[in-house]
Amino acid sequence: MLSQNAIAYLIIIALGLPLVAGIFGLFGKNSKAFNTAVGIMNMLGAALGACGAGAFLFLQDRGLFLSSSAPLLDLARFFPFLPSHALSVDMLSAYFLLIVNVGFFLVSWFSIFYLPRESDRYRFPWLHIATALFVFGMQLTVVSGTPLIFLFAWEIMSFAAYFLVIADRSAESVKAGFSYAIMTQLGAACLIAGFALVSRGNMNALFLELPPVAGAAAVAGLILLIIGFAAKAGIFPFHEWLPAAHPQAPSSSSALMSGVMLKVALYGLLRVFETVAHFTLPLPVIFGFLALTLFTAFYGALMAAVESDLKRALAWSSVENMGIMFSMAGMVALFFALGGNGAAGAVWIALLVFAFCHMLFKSGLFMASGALISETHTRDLDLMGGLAKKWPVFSGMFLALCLCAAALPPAGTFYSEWIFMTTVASSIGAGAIIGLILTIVISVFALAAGLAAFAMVKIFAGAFLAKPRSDHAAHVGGLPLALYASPAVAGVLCVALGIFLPYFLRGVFPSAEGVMFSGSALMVGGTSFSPLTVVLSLMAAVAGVWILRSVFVSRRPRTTDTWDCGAPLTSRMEYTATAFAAPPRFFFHIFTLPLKKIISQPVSADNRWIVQKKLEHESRTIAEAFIYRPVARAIDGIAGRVKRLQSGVVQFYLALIFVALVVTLIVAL
Amino acid sequence: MITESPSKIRDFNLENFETIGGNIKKLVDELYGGRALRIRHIDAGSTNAEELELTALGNPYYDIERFGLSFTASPRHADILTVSGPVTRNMERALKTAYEMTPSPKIVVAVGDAAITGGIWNGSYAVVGPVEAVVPVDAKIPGDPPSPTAIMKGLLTALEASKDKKHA
Amino acid sequence: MNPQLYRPLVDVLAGLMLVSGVFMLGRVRVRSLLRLFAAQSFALVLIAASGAVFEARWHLLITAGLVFAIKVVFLPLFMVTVMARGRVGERMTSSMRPALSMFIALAMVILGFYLTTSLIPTLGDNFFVAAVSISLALLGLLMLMTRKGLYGQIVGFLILENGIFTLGLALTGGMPLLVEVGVFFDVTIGAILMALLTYRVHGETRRADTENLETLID
Amino acid sequence: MNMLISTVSTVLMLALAPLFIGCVRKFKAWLGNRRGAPVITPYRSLATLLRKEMTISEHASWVFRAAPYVVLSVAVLVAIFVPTVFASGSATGNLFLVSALLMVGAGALVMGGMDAASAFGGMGSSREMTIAMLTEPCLIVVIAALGSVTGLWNAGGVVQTLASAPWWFVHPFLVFTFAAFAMIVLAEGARYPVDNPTTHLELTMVHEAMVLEYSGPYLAMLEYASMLKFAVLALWAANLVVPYGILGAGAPLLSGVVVFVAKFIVVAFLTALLESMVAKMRFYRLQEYFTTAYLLAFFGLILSLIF
Repeated sequence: MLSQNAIAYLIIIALGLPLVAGIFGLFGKNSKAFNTAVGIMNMLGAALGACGAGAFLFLQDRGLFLSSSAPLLDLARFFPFLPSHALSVDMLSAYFLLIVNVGFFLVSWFSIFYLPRESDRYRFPWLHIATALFVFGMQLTVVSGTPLIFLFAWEIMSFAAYFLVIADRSAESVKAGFSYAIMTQLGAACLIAGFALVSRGNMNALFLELPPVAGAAAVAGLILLIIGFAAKAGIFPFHEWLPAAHPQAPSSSSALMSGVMLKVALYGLLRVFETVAHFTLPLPVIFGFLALTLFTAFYGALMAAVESDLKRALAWSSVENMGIMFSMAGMVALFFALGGNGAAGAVWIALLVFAFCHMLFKSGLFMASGALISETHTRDLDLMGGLAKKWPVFSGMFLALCLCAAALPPAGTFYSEWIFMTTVASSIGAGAIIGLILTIVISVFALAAGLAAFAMVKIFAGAFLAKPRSDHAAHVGGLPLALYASPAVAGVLCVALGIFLPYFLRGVFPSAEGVMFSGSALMVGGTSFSPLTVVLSLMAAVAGVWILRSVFVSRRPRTTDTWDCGAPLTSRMEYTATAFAAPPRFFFHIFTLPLKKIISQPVSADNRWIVQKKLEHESRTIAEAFIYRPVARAIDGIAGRVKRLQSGVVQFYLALIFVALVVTLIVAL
Repeated sequence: MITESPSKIRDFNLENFETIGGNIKKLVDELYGGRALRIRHIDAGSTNAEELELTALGNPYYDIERFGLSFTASPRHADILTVSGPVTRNMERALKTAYEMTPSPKIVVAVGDAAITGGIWNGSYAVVGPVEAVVPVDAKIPGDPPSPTAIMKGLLTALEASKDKKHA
Repeated sequence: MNPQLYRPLVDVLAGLMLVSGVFMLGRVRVRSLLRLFAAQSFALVLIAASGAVFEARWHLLITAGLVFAIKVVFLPLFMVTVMARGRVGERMTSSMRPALSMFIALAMVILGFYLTTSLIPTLGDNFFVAAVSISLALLGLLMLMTRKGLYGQIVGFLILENGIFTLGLALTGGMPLLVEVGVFFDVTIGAILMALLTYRVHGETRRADTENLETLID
Repeated sequence: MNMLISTVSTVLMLALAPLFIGCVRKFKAWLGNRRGAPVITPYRSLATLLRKEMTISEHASWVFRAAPYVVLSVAVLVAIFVPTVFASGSATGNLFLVSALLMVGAGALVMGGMDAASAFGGMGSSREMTIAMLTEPCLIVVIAALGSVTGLWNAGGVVQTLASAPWWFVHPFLVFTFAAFAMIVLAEGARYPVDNPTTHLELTMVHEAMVLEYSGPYLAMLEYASMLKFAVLALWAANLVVPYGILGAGAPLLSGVVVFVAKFIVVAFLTALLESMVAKMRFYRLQEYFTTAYLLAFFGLILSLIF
């Protein structure tokens, strides 16, 4: 049995090793050998951290909520103003530490093989040091025990992420980085203010020892904290930066940002909900929170379904997933408010399982799309296609990851959503009004799930199926297995997590209320079923069909053209991803706001009937059209008025100072 | 205005039609041990007169579905290809690919005089010639256009021919 | 008759009225809208009749008969006739797509129920019927607001009236007969006048659309 | 004993699915004043297809070849999980799982349809996926209503519970839920008014467009899967509306069989009647169809909760 000290050492090494690797990487220029060395060091650190966190989860404390925390390192020895528990681990932070480290392990593995293919776009020393700081910040955030350390680590993480976004220094990246920086600083400001209000100014207090949330100021602080985390997680209406910034980073860093950093934002929220607020949130706050997060889930899925840029579509899908996870957190709070502790526990577990799966499949998808893009040289799904024939293994892996993202069986995400849906649906009978709310929750959830399945099918079909839609896609080379071994492992893990979920949960949360396990079966809300049986029966059915077919038919198929009605098919006649998504774009046009413009220009001067027509298609987002623009206009207008104060007369300025002084004195005294 | 009493219209002899249909059914049962055959029609440049007659096969009056025959939308689903019209140059490739992608065993039936001989268009620069010139034909149904009963008779002949082939 | 049946029966009928009300918001053809309206009014007839049978308030039978004659038979037929005479198009114009207006109708229903919850102590058993009638009134108002065509507006007005009438039935066990007859008379005359007006407006402007009336100001 | 009956009834359902479609076609022919194909024609077409050669597009990848297996397996699993002849109260057949399986089947078929690079296939795929996406929330709300009214989350148990009490007295508002469910069944089964199963016009196709490129045994698998899915879902709907007399809910064997046969015929006739009466909806009007289904399901749930 590992002792607590050993676990602490493992985690501290995992904190430090990436920093060492990053500094080491500074001296290597764009050398492949250095990159490999840095990658191996990172993998080692991540593996140690994962071991430490995993050992803590499986061996130490067994409570579902508010488990006691174990100190990691006595920072007070070096910084006397800090409390001795400033760095500590409990169940929640160990779980997210595991997520961070597993994600980092997979990404480091991938970047050993991926980055050399992109060596003409990125400067490696820059990437290495930014990644090191980024990961250090994330790990520190997760193990911090006080608001002060938390904010410090949070800023390191945010700051480093900015440099990852602008890593290729293109104009688009700089623009995306700018909007990221603004939103993240706004969020951080909310966090600082929120923690100050909640902790009554004592930022050095341990999370566990913060005063209970009571009074208007504390509730306001809580709301500010929620806004801060929502801004980082891309919850509507603070989501606009996410689909712009995540895709701009190198794919390995996108995988870290979408797969791992968003989990840190989630961790912050859960930490505040669990440890600071003890889930006692006012009902109106919960309802508002649920409304926004559910809308985020729906809207993110919708935009993922209509977006044709591969990485942006994945980023939108992250917005959806964060909406789902945040709304699960809201449901935990709602169930506690209603007194349904068992239901709250079940949703909590669903949330944690979803978070783990999301790290796996989203980082896997980003890494796989990185490999894909490095061959096809485009992010546009409309210019891909035909790759399933060229890369059968890779496409199978991508399909498995898409299956996980679409929350279909046998992926772990399906069982997470299954626990959630069953719990919520079992609680519908609690009363008319609550039933109404829960029904809305569950149906929006289902709509988001349907849209997510649509989005994933579209992404896979656009990228891999039919004929190649561009020359690049038609002439792709082979993909080495080493390049996509890491996302493949992520996919396998995500599916395995689903199949063996009862065993996993029994190891981590043996005493969970709301979810029970017997053998290979999960039991929620009085109903049980076994993921293993589902997979086995699915496999048995496929095998049975296969055998029957082989018995009946043995002739080999004959290959011919595709049926084209006589006019030879070109790739221009196929359905592209954009065309595929036309129905949802139309059905939900009040959310997608498509702008279709047909510009016709006369070609010849003497005949105005001969025209060249051009179709322009553009999507605005509702947040931009209805929130950001009006706010910007309002600020602009106010600024215009304020400008009049700048009259240039010194006496006027002095008068202003005088007035300010008098007002301050009146207020202060 | 109807100038001829309905009973004198040539193809109004339903008993005859039913016998033929019944024979087809019997023959198919005998030949293939109980099959439902699907027909894919290809208009290779006809005047649409044949198409009208073929469409009539599906109406409540003739109703070929009761003999286990049906029309289908893709040559990949088809057992019988019916081709009408002199094969125009534009449709030559279409006819060939359709023939190619129809899974065997398959029967090709040329429907109408134009499909059999090229009709009055034979020799035109826009026409390749009769269907035979492009794909192998198993049966020919003369008439411009052939009546539904004649078409059914032609199908029967085609099936009998393939029966003979099988026995030979 | 089993008196225990009364309450579930009335509730089910009220539920049917509510659902038909929501679906009316999604109709685009006048005839199918009127069919739904007739069905809704028929449910109202049944509510009144069951009140008469179960609770032995026989004057409600007269009310039921009146509702049947006027709302189920006469008004729909009358409007269809006027429409056919005036050759007004079947399709009504609305400022919203059918699917969207059905969802907004759903929101109205939720609002109606929410508003009624504050009255639970006074309503008791009647809660559901009261909530349905308030929701129906809201739906009628919504229809009046969103429909541009006059037929849609007439039906909106009638839905509103159905809601209020249901409320009266549920809460007071039916108003005095005289009042009811008077109300019916008013409603009937109102609807007839509006339908005739539509006919005239259409004759003048070739469209059964209130938008054109805006230009009549000066 | 129950295990045996359950197995036998599943096999029976697998065997009878083409007959069901044959009956629907026959009734439809009668209603259209035709004599129509014999009811065993679907078996014959399947047999014909199984014995035929297979031609495959040169652009198709492994996805095209894998799709029929997944689609058929999913249909078979749904047939096992869903109570048609026999209602088993065991833990299999979780309702949410059935809904997810239907989505898996739709996804697999959609990918197979896209893969041959035909414009028709892409069109059908896009439409089918949209339908699957819009069906999902309606189905989930229907499931929530059934589950929260009976307190059970497996398909067989729900039917058993409904059979043990006169539901139209206990939960009269489930009528809306059932109406919504019927609309979902029509959409999932690719029938009127969502899809036209007998169309020859590519532009109006949904399901047919996706299978245009399949031939021979693969086509047989897909057609059988589609028949099976519709037959199973339709009979499930019948068992929800009239749960009485189903095997496994206390009914004797003989009466159970009689009731099943009656349901089989009545549902087939009702489907044919509906298809003869309504027109197919324009694809872009389907949002109204699904909004209606959703609202019906929603009202069914909420109103059943109030009582």
